[in-house]
Amino acid sequence: MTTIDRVAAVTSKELLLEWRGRQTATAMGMVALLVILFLGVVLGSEPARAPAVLWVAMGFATVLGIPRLTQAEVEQQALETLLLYPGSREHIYWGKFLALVVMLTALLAFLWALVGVLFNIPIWTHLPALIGIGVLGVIGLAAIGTLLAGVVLHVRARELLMPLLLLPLALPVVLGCVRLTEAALAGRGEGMWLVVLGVFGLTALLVCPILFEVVMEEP
Amino acid sequence: MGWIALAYGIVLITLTTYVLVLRRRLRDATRARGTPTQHSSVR
Amino acid sequence: MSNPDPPAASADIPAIAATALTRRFGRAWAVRDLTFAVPPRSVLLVVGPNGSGKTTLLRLLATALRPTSGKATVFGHDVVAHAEMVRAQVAFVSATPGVYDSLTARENLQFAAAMCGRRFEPMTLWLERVGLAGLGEHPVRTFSQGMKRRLALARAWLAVPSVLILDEPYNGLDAEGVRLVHTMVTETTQRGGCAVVATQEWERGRRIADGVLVLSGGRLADHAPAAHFAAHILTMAGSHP
Amino acid sequence: MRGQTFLGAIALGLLAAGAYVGLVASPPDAFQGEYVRIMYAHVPNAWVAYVAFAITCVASALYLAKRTPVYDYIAHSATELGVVFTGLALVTGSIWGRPVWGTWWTWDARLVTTAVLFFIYLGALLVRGLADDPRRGARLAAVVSIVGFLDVPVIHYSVVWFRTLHQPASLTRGDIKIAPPMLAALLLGLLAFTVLFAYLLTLRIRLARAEDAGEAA
Repeated sequence: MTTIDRVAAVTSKELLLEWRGRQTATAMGMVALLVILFLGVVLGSEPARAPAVLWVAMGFATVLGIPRLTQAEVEQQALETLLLYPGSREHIYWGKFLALVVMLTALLAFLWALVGVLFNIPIWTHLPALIGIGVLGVIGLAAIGTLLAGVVLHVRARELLMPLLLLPLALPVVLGCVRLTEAALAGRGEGMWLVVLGVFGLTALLVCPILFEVVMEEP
Repeated sequence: MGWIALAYGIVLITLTTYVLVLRRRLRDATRARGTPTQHSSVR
Repeated sequence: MSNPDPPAASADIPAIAATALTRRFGRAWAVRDLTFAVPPRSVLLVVGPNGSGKTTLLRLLATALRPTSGKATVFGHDVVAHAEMVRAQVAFVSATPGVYDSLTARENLQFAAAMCGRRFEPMTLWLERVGLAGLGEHPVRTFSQGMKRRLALARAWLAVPSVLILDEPYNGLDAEGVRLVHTMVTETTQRGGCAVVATQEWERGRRIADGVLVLSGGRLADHAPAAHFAAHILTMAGSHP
Repeated sequence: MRGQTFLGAIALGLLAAGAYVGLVASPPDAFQGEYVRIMYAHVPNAWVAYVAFAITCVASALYLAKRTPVYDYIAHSATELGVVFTGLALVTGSIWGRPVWGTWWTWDARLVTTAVLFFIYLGALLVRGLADDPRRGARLAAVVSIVGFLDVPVIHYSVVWFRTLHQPASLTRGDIKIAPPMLAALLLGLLAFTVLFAYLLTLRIRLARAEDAGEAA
């Protein structure tokens, strides 16, 4: 089935490119680390603050990581070749989406370890809930992020536009994850936010691939 | 009382300037169409 | 969905047909009212001074650009309406190789093969065919322009296209590289496909050209069999503004 | 041109009437006193901004589906107007908040959503301007506008639920019981701004059409 081959090919190429250079991963990790340390110092590090600090750091690191997702295509003029392969451009979206999901999951794991230590949060006792929330958050961010990575491909001042485009659009994900994480750590359920993130993630996964094809259309 | 004046003033000034700018740009654009166009770079 | 073989070389369906093909960038006409046809099993050489619209024409045929007006078809498929069908048959090597520098030569080819639905073929064969044997594990960053060009040619060749579109293929290539281009082109045409080659190097291009299309200022200056042009082509193409 | 100025004249008349009723003819509010009059300037701006963004979203979807330039002119004009009116809504909102609640900015869901909307559509305008090709810029702006508009309800409710944990929904805009004369002032303001918006939109669309024609002459 060439669809799976093509999506897998794009994902492995993206991750291979990232593994060789590792710039994006280190950049994202560094920004998140600094945001967490900074907020920890400024706001004080009692556990109640941890969810907000973590997800704000996640948001900013994602803003930094996304333009790099399409950087290789721009720098080496490989975009035209990529778009001229037969088959639908949606495969390219899903390929890059999965690569971003892998990168964001790794980043989230790193952040949880960091926050667990700095804010002494017993993450192990709540691990299943945190993983569930992480999945929702990462899918939401990656779905919108991959589309925006396509949008900024053809635009100047890419670094300026990414925060301006992503943060407002991804606000529900950050708010939802903060509340869900707080609820998980306090041991109580938070059904409503699950619905919000579920709806957000679902619509994003339905709408973004279609819009990605429009974005990637030749001029 | 000053706050009310401030609010209405800002709305009034902003909208009037916006309308004036639009009308001037419209005049320039319609007049510009008559002038010969320059040859921009070909890829 | 591997590449459909080129349709039986019945003479009636032209490999490539353009009717009043036009493309404008803002106010400038890059390509204007081009009408021509390329029969299967033939090579079309596109010549003309810089800025005459060669690259734009090639990108229009390869569906990398959308025409402002007019139509173009590849084996009967419209480049806009059936873009995906056209892309399944066309391999386009642009003037810039566009290979991923931090990946190795083999990884670049494997990615291209997977994207064309030909994942399981051995890449060593293709590396040897373009004279990059043994360099599979080297990152492309260390390659010279000529070697990157060969990799880009291998990437197009492994797709076994019905239509080969090459933009300035000879750039940075040595004599052996030129032979490689000509082997690729003749192999494609023998299979019933066709090739479009845009180049400034008339000496090299004319050896494989069946027809020649001369562009000047985005317009069709001339279109005739190669023999008709013989030696004086350079002066004529250069004379137009 | 005649229809245009006619619409402009009506808008002007209604605005004058609205201002008169809002400032003079309507009674002060029991709780806020005179400051309720700022509401007559704030609410219409926000209402028109949301109308503008609804138009942007529909026009953008139509443009992506049909690719006829007129939809892009509408989307572009509505986005620009939307940003102008959202800006005014935010400014008048904070000016209203200052005397009545003592703070320039309340984390009320409606204000926050309006601010987020401002940035999303500012982003759409910037993407259109910074794109490498005008036609592609129009497409990218359409994509951002559509995603932005689909996101607005989710953003609004997530902000409402996010804030309600700490602070009961603050009394702004429609919540307070409005005495009939005040309601009249508000509705007149809404009508006036809607007509003004129609006038500005047609003007801006003609400008977009003229500039595009000039560009491609």
